[in-house]
Amino acid sequence: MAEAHPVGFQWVMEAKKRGAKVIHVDPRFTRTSAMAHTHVPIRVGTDIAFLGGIVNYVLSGELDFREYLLAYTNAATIVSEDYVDAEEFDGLFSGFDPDTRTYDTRSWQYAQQEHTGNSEAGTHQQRETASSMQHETHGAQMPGFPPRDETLQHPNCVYQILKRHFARYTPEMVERICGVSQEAFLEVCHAWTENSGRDRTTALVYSVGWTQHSVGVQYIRTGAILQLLLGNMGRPGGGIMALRGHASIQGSTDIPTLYNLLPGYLPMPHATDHPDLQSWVDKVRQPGAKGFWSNADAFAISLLKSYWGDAATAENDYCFDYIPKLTGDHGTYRTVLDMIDGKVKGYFLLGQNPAVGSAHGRAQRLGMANLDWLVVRDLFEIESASFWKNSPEVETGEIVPEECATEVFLLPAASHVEKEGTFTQTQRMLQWREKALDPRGDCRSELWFFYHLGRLLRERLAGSTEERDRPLLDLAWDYPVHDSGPASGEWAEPSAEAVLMEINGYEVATRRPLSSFNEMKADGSTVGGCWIYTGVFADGVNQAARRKPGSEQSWVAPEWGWAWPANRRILYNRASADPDGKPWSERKAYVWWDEEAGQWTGHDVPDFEKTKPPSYRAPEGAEGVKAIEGVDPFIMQGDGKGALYVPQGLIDGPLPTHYEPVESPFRNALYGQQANPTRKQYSRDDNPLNPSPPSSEEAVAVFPYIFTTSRLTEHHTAGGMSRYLQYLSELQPEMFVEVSPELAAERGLVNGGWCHVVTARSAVEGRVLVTDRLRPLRVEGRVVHQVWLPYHWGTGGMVTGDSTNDLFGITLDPNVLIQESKVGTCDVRPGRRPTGPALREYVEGYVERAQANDGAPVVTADADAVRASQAVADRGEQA
Amino acid sequence: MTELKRPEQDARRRGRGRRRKRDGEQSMVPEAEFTSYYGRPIVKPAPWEADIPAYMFFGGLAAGSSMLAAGGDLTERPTLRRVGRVASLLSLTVTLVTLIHDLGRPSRFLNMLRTMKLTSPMSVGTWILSAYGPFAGLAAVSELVDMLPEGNRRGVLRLASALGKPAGMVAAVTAPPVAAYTAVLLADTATPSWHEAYRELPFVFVGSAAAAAGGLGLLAVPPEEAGPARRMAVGGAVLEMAAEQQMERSMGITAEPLHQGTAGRLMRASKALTALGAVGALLSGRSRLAGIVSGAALITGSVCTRFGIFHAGQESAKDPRYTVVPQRERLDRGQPIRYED
Amino acid sequence: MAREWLGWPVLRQLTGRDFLGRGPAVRSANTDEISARTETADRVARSVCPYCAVGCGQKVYVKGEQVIQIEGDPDSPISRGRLCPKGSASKNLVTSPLRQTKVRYRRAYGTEWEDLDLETAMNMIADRVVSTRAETWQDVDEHGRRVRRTLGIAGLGGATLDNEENFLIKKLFTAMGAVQIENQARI
Amino acid sequence: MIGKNSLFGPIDPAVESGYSDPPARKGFFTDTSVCIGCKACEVACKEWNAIPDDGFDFLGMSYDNTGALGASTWRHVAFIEQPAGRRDGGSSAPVDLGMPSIRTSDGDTAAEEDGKPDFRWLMSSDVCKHCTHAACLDVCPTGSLFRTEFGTVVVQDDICNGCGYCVPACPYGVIERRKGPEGAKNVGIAQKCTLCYDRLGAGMTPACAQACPTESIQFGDVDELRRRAEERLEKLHADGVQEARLYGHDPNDGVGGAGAFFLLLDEPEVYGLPPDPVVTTRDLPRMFNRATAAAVTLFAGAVLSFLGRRR
Repeated sequence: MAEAHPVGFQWVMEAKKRGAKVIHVDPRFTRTSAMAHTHVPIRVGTDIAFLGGIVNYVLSGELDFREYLLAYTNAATIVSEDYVDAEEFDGLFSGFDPDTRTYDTRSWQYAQQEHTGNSEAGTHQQRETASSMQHETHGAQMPGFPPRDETLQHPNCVYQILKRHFARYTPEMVERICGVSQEAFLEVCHAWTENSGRDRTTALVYSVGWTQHSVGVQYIRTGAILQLLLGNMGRPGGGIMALRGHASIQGSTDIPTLYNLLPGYLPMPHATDHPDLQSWVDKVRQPGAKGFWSNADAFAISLLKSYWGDAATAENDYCFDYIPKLTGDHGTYRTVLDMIDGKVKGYFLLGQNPAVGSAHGRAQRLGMANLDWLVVRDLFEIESASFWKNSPEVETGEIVPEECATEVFLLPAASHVEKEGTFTQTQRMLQWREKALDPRGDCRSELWFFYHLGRLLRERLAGSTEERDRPLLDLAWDYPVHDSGPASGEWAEPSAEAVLMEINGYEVATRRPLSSFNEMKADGSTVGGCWIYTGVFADGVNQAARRKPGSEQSWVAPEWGWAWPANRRILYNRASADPDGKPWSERKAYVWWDEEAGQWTGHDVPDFEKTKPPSYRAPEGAEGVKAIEGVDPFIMQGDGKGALYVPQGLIDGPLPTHYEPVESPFRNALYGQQANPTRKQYSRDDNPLNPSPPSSEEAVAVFPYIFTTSRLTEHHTAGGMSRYLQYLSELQPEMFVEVSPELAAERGLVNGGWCHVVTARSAVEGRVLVTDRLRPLRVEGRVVHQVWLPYHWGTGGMVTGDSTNDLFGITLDPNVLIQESKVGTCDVRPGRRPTGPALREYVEGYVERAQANDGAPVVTADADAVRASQAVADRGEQA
Repeated sequence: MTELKRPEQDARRRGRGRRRKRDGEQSMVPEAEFTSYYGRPIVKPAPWEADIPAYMFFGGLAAGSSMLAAGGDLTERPTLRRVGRVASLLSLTVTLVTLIHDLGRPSRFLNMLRTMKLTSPMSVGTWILSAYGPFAGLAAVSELVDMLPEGNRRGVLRLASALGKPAGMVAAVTAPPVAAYTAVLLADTATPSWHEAYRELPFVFVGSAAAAAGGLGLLAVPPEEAGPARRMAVGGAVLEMAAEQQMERSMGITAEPLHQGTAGRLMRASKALTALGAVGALLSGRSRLAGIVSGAALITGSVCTRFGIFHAGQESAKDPRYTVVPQRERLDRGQPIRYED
Repeated sequence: MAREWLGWPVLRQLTGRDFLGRGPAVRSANTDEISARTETADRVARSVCPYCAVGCGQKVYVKGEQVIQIEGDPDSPISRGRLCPKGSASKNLVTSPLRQTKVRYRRAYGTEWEDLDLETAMNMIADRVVSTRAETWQDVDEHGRRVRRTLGIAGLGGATLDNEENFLIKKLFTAMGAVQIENQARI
Repeated sequence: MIGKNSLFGPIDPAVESGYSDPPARKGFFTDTSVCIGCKACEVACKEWNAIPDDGFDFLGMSYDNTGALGASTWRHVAFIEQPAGRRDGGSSAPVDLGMPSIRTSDGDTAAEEDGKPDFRWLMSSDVCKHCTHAACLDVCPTGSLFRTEFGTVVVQDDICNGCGYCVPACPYGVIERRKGPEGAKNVGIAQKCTLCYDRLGAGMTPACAQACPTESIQFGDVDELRRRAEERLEKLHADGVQEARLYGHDPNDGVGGAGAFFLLLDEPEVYGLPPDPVVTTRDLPRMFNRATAAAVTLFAGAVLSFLGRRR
């Protein structure tokens, strides 16, 4: 956190000053570790084993926050009798289909609700469309009142399942898998549990390297289980904090430029599942479920109205048919492979530099070299714009400028001070930026670019009678423009505030801005581009532009910017009060029920219906918002409870299970199943994987070391905003590789000298930094070396160097299709790498020795276990 | 490929400093343990190059020459007077050139006269030079005027000629500070081997100045007029060598750089040449050749002294050892430098 | 001339309280005029740091239509006026001479960049979108499902784009029938 | 005119320099125990003062690639890695797992007999000390370096002629003459931290302190900062951080106390700071005395040379 979010880290230092204990779990000793009381080095890719160990510590010692657990989580909920845990099936849950490598999830459901699960075909489709991402606001949508056993004794209640599932995650096992001493591990256990309960809360903070694993979602799930067990969710000083790495990356998922989502986490319709508006909306709001998703029709129709305005009517399903439909995986990595295969013709890069920033840089660049046209919009001439004349592949001869047909348009972009608009920061807070001055020369905002591109497209198609052009021609695209700006007349800059107003939503008839998503209607009378952002323009005021000094308001600072939803700063904060609505303790009072006033009140906007008392119980047959009871804080979940066990929405299992990284020198100590069996894998010759057990020892030994990557404080991701600046470049001027003194001795590496790191994809070189901040770990009884690399360099900028992301292949988490780019195996050699065509020969030599192209099996669990797991699904079919 | 310092080896370079016993010379103090930041210097060496030691040499030469000239004038040694005056003017010119050339902004040379700072040896020296220079110059000019045919000495030239003697006297009186202040210039720094030499360095420098000027007299003046030059040379050489010996004893560890590398070679050359020159001067008698050789040796010896001390200081600044060890030792003795009322 | 003479620091040393010439006596006229450049800024914009997602407040000072300073906004309850090295380098980012300010065009098989007028570039891009879209349009997929889309046009956006920009991008891509729009958020 | 403590000892430097009724002395207290090594101070300083880059050199010194304070680095963050490392014997056998307060799997606790972490990564943002007795200022022959009304020491770029004398005079190696291509900003002129003299005049905080995320760099009245430093030291000592110590805060020390002082976690030289710095001009009177004696000796010697028999 001190490395990548130094200013956020001031609050950790503040807490430390007040006596908080700071624990840092990280493979290497970073600037954060330097400030922590305890640094726990861990083998990369073993976090589930580590956190699972703590879960086991809590459960076996009955250290959970029982009152919270019973009232607010699904601990008491009873799961289907058909469910079989990964403990039984060698690392597979019940219902596994080895052909599609997906699960039939019907056995995972709550008792008597098996029908709400997916067949394996459904789960396969879910994986292709990364549908778990909808759960950013969603939660599972299942019938609201599953059977419960409040004594937690039922063998199939979630609590007992959890207990059994994590029983083998003992301190000894943690030590064996993670390389963390039992003593260190127990220190973390003690600290976490002792600092949780009525009077105290513990915060779990992760940076999004956690997501870049083939089991990334389950990492976070394990954290969530722990925080729910200890009663740390929805409470001040608690929670799980994702420290995201880009100014508006939260905003980029809320109002997504993602293939599988529409604004507000509405799913992009799928050709099979969502042939019409009704089926689409019903899929979002499971009939019978509790919670606010029951209003999904209003959210969806308001969005369609914001897209197609007057053309969207009840008669034409509000132009639902205009939305293109998904049929599978259309994610960025699939798309890049399709580029290599010649299926994609045109590509827009908008402030993004995949040539350096995405996994498997070579594939990225070869893909771009096979386009018809490429539009790059950036502040600088980044590597993704100049790949055709200056890239590793030009050196190796794989890209020859005279033979590369890609037309490239490099359009200069406006910087953050040269345009107005909102960023959504990592706590879901929107902050408006005032424009300071006009951009220079041809620099323009994306708003300008897309507004005018849309205008030009509509002009060109104006007379078209093609049915396919209707969505463009009917598009609501008449935004007001500024009088002044970088250009005027027909090329003027559109008003970002007008767009924000459309995002907020308004009444069609009066154009009155909506104040809350509760005002949205499903009858076409309201427009609203992103329902969760409704309220940002409440009362016609740009609430994101509020800047009441922090020193002049409460510590929650509700009048600075605006946080979705409804300016709530802590989600699910109903849980900060006990079931009766009283604060758990004075010290941790946040939101509570005021009996006299008959409403919820507190420091924050209550994340609960304001006047629904704690004593409210749903009438028989209630659904939707009415079904949320006074003790259901998790109002977006179908049962109103925090999910320790997740029956729906996850591809790889209802509970987190330790799998080894896809590239690992170690056999999974817990199960026969080596790595995530449901991971998204693209097995092609241009995407070879380093071998892992159970492949032959000789093959695995070709890449004996583990490497991981992360950021440096002094640079920003792919370097497009840092390598071009003198003041940042001088602080970290060269690509380097951190190695332990032991590895340096083993491989003959010299501090300040050169070395190179090799995988089946490429070899990258850097200067050697020998440091005790990396130490060999003892795992499974043998010593393993980990090396660390920053990934900021490329061929452009004031300081240049090899790109670390060239080392990674493409393997994705099945839930959200994010790549595993935080862990891999490698070889490390002294000296510089070969150059020119010799580089490819060199890497191919490694591929051959490691038999990396031979497609090692993904399903490595015991064959009987695989059959037994599949049999559960078959039983379900027959039933 | 150079091996850069390994953090854990060098962040705390606790351990024995590098052995520096080249050419069989023993360090004067035992090697001390010390810690540094990757072996990097703490204080910065002066951004000066050959200009400054050259300046110090020529300043000393000018000062000594002016005194020889004045003495020659008073004792009717015209060649000695002439050589002294001309040499002082030439030296003075070189000092000015070196001084200006050494500046980062030569065009702002005159800012030197903007203030009169008693705390700044350079400012004080500038004013001393300002006092000395015109008179030394005038004396030399009068000498040149005197070389003109009688008929051409008119007006201002005649005045210059007439002022030669008094100007030469003033120059001789203001000359010693010119020779001495450069020692303070070096000593008034945090450069270990300069600062620690502050007690004796002025004597080394005036000795060196006398030796050089005397040497020049031996070299350029016929033996019959060179007696005072010889005595000045020998006296200067003896003073320089004695003061230098004493200086090294009082400098502690910071004397080491005087024995190492370029500085060591220069200082050894300086000692040899100065001793040789002094002995030669004593024995030269009426031999012109012996006078020339001895004089040249003394002049070269003086040059070596200036450059040697200059380099020793620069080297002492570049090695943290000479900054850390003396300070650490006084701390460890419980005797940090503290103000006591 | 007289005034210059009277301003001679040596005189001031001798006549004032600064005999050693350390303070007032040696100040230059320029020094007496020094003030913070932000004092004379034409305007200050309240902004937000463009690097990580902490969302630190920034104040952007503009003078003569140039950014003359960017620094932390002490009013922000998030950052309290502080910035990390990247945030502190924001002025370097926006005023860098390396910034691209002109459209560059590389034609197919070209070996060098060429210049292009912005409007021309916009029109060329629009033409390419129209034709690629027409060429790659699918009303139904290979299984006969209605998809009405193109898989010939893709996009990848950084996560430093504004919400408003993302909204227009997604809206236009959706209307174009292009589904392969992605973001750093998946990387 | 010349006070008793003009060259050494506690004084109020602004008053001593001839300001009547100056504002309170301003300075920095840099608490390295909370420095996270982010280098925001280095960048904020450069942005505000428009300092050129200091070269793009990988130094292999942990995360320090700017090396030291200099003409184009007015804030410098030092990084010191202190492992217990391979203790006696220096074997390269598999070493302990943990870094701070972590034991090895084998239960080897030798690394931390005193219960202290066996590995530290120290970071410290260094800066000009703005000495009470500033050698750079005192040796400056042009009056370019001067004492401001805030008690700080600043170079006047329009006066400095680049004589370079201040460079070796500084006991901390702070000030430096800027090298660089002819015509670049302030090339040939001595450069160092001004404690943002221009910002102070406008009532603003110096750029580095303004940016510092963790309040490692604190700006304020020197008296107040000294008090805060003492409090912080007591707190750390109470928390068992016995190695904490203040550096440069004592008005009786060799430079009369620094306007910018530090809380360190190890000996000063570990951070590249001199352990017991002294302003060189403390000895100046003695130096001039010796020089006078030498000059008299020279004069006397010259006179003597002309006495005696003529030959």
